[in-house]
Amino acid sequence: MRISVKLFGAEALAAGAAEAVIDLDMPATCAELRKAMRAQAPALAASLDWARFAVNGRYASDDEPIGPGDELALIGLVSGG
Amino acid sequence: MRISVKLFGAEALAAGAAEAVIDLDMPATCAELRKAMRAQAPALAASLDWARFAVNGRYASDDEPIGPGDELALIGLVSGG
Amino acid sequence: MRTTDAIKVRITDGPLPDAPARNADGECGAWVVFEGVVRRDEGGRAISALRYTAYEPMATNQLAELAGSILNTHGLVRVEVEHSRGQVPVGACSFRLSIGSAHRKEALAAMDEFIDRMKQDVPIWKEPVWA
Amino acid sequence: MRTTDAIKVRITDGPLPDAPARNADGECGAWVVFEGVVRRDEGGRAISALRYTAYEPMATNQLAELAGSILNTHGLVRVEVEHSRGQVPVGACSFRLSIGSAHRKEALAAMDEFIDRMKQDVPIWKEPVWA
Repeated sequence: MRISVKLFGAEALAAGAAEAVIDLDMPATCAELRKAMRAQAPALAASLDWARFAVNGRYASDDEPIGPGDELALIGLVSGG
Repeated sequence: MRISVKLFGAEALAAGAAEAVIDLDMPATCAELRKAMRAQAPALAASLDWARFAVNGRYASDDEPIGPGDELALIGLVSGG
Repeated sequence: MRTTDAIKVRITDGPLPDAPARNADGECGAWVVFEGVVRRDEGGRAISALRYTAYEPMATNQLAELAGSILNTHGLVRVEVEHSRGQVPVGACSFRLSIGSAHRKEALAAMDEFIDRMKQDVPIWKEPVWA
Repeated sequence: MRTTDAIKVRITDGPLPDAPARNADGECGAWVVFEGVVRRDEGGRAISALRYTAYEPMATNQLAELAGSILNTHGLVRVEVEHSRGQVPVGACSFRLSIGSAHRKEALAAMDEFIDRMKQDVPIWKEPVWA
């Protein structure tokens, strides 16, 4: 299915968009999302080596499951303050 | 001659006065003043082991000369802030 | 805004207003306040403002979680956080962290740790608006 | 009051007024402000106020000298010091140190050093007014 991953800061700039639209079979894990994004969003390759995912507004480890309806975001370097 | 040494905080409490009046031949040094105060102001004995003198509003070492007209103060533990 | 007796977190549109009046009940002997102010250049190039983006509600939740963690670890009395989103001009305040504590040392250590962890974990981003 | 562009020192009768408006020229990226507030007890016993005595002009001169030393050592942009004399009730502010700097780390280190040295060297004393 098609899912949307929110992008911010340098990742939004690199992708030229505030979200990445990715094809991924659900349910899946964050690790599978990361792999699918590497293949489908090459502009984000550098960030995908280390950036964290947030699932429903909380940081998620790579083995965390994701399903339809989850809000997904790729969080690279933040710069608040 | 009679000189006056300003007192504050614990030293003023110990002496029961805002100044100590001391007989001392001028010119003298802070070390001589300390010695004279030990003899003439026994209530201040504990502080005189370590408290600093200020001469004309600046901390003075024990070899610093003092003369008539200098403003003298004995500065013990301060407690600002 | 997320509030308990001890913790306040607020993300505000545009520059932060002046520091709010603080509780004067005499419980805190020390208040340490950090204010981040927009500087007039970024990497040597003049800017007119910074523009902040926050991923909400995650940003507020992360700030509140961090405030709670710092409050407990350092034994503080109050932790109040304010952060801007949107545009903040040069010279204006975009971030304020106010820590109330019985004594000074723990407040200073807590402030340093809070800001380090915020800059790692709180999903807020800034971009320059060139002059 | 002793003032240069970078340093301000002021001893005020009674509680300090709210923090003065600060220069917003965008030179300082970080302001760190410490406020000492009168707590409602002293050694477990309730007080209604603290009464401060300053040996002047030595106190102001020492504060200014300390501010200059800290400014230079830590490479700061502004150091502003306010201290009360006379009576300051519980919950009111008796001491404010405001440090403006390009970045945060040096401002926090400077604040800690300033207060340690002030508590050693500046001829100001406090005594409790029991409740």
